[in-house]
Amino acid sequence: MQVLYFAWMRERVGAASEEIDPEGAKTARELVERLCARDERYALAFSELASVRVAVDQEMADLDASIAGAREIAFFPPVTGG
Amino acid sequence: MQVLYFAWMRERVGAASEEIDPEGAKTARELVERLCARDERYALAFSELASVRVAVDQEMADLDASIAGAREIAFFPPVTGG
Amino acid sequence: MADAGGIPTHVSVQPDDFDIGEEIERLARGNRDIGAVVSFTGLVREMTTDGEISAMELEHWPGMTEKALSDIAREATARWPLDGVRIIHRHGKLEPGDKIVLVLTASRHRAAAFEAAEFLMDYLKTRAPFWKKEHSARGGRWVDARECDDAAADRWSGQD
Amino acid sequence: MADAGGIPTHVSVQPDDFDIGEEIERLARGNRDIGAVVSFTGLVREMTTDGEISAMELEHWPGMTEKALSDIAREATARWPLDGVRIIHRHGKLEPGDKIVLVLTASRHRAAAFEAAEFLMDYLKTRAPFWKKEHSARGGRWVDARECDDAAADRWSGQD
Repeated sequence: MQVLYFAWMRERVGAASEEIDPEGAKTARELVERLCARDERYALAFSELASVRVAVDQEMADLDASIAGAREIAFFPPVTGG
Repeated sequence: MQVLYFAWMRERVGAASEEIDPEGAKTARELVERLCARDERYALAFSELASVRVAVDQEMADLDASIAGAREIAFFPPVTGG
Repeated sequence: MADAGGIPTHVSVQPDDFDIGEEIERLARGNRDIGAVVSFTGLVREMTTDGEISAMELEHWPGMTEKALSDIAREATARWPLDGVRIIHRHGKLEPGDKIVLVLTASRHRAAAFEAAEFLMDYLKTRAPFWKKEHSARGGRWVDARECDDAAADRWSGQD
Repeated sequence: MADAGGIPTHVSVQPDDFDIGEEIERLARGNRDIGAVVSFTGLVREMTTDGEISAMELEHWPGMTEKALSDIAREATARWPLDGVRIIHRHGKLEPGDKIVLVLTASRHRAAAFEAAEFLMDYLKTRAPFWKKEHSARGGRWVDARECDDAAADRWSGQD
């Protein structure tokens, strides 16, 4: 699945998007756990997990929402536009 | 004293301003009474007295406020700007 | 350009049209602490409760109107943390679609800019010496003051 | 130009600056029933809580941002009797004094235009996928979301 990162999460991961094998992760939270185990960059990007926002196929979702069948998961900090 | 009229009051009186002898009127209400007795035009202009606004020397005032020593009395309907 | 406690306030009563974009640029220019500018533009509506109008005439009280607008602007700067206020009110004969009034408020914060602009409009509607006459096929008709405008202005009097 | 129940709504996400006056004229043109246009312009402030900045970078989510802005605009037209909505949000690198965002609302009545513009700004601040990074002598710093913006957006959720 395609995973997107924005703002300081993008900077910490070092990529705006990447193709990720979810390795059987059923929720966004499980996906985050697998990523953090994989590389220090992810551990740094997700260190403030309480403030991380998730969108599954461009719909806002909860960290514990299912990601089964999703094509795109986006992770980002709270928005600061306007 | 100088008396000013605006909007439909100006049209009914037939003048935007005029020099008026207050004939001893002590309040705006007494001035109105003297004017109405003087000519039908004034009776028509002041027929909706409850909605007439008064300014004495460019300060909003009550019909029963004193006009002693005033140089200018303005009569006008409720404003409708903006 | 008047100065209300150091805050640039500028009021105009004029027959001529105005350029909203230019007015906003002018208000914000030179002060890079302004984060928010709110504008209100009032336009002549073709359809009124009494049918279609062909023109609107705006009478005002020369010599008094600018003072009233300045008082209203000063009151806004005293109530909200503003960095600038601009009021333009036209008089004379206008046509449907023409601009009547412009109110601009500049502030660091959007809530102050919004509230002050609403306040200014509510007070303009009830305190500035302007009177509107609508012209239609049936002749001229002075616009009645609306009670809901009084109610809107009253909501500010309990504050502070 | 999208159409929300017959009401012209138009959103843009662009790096380029915009002309506020022209946008207002365009929104009001051709509809002589519009009596009120409210605009909100957001500008880059030089002074922030962390000191003076030299530039601001606005990141967004291409492909998602316009959809989010259209959703927000549609929600406003469903809540208030509007005759038009226009949103422009810039992205890329901006400098102090530059415009960031423009929200326009047109209506017959001023209260609807004011409320809808405030609503749109509150929702833009909390729901549109933009992220600000401030650049100063000390380097770059991502702007934190403000809790008062969330509180401002929340005030609309009890209504209607």
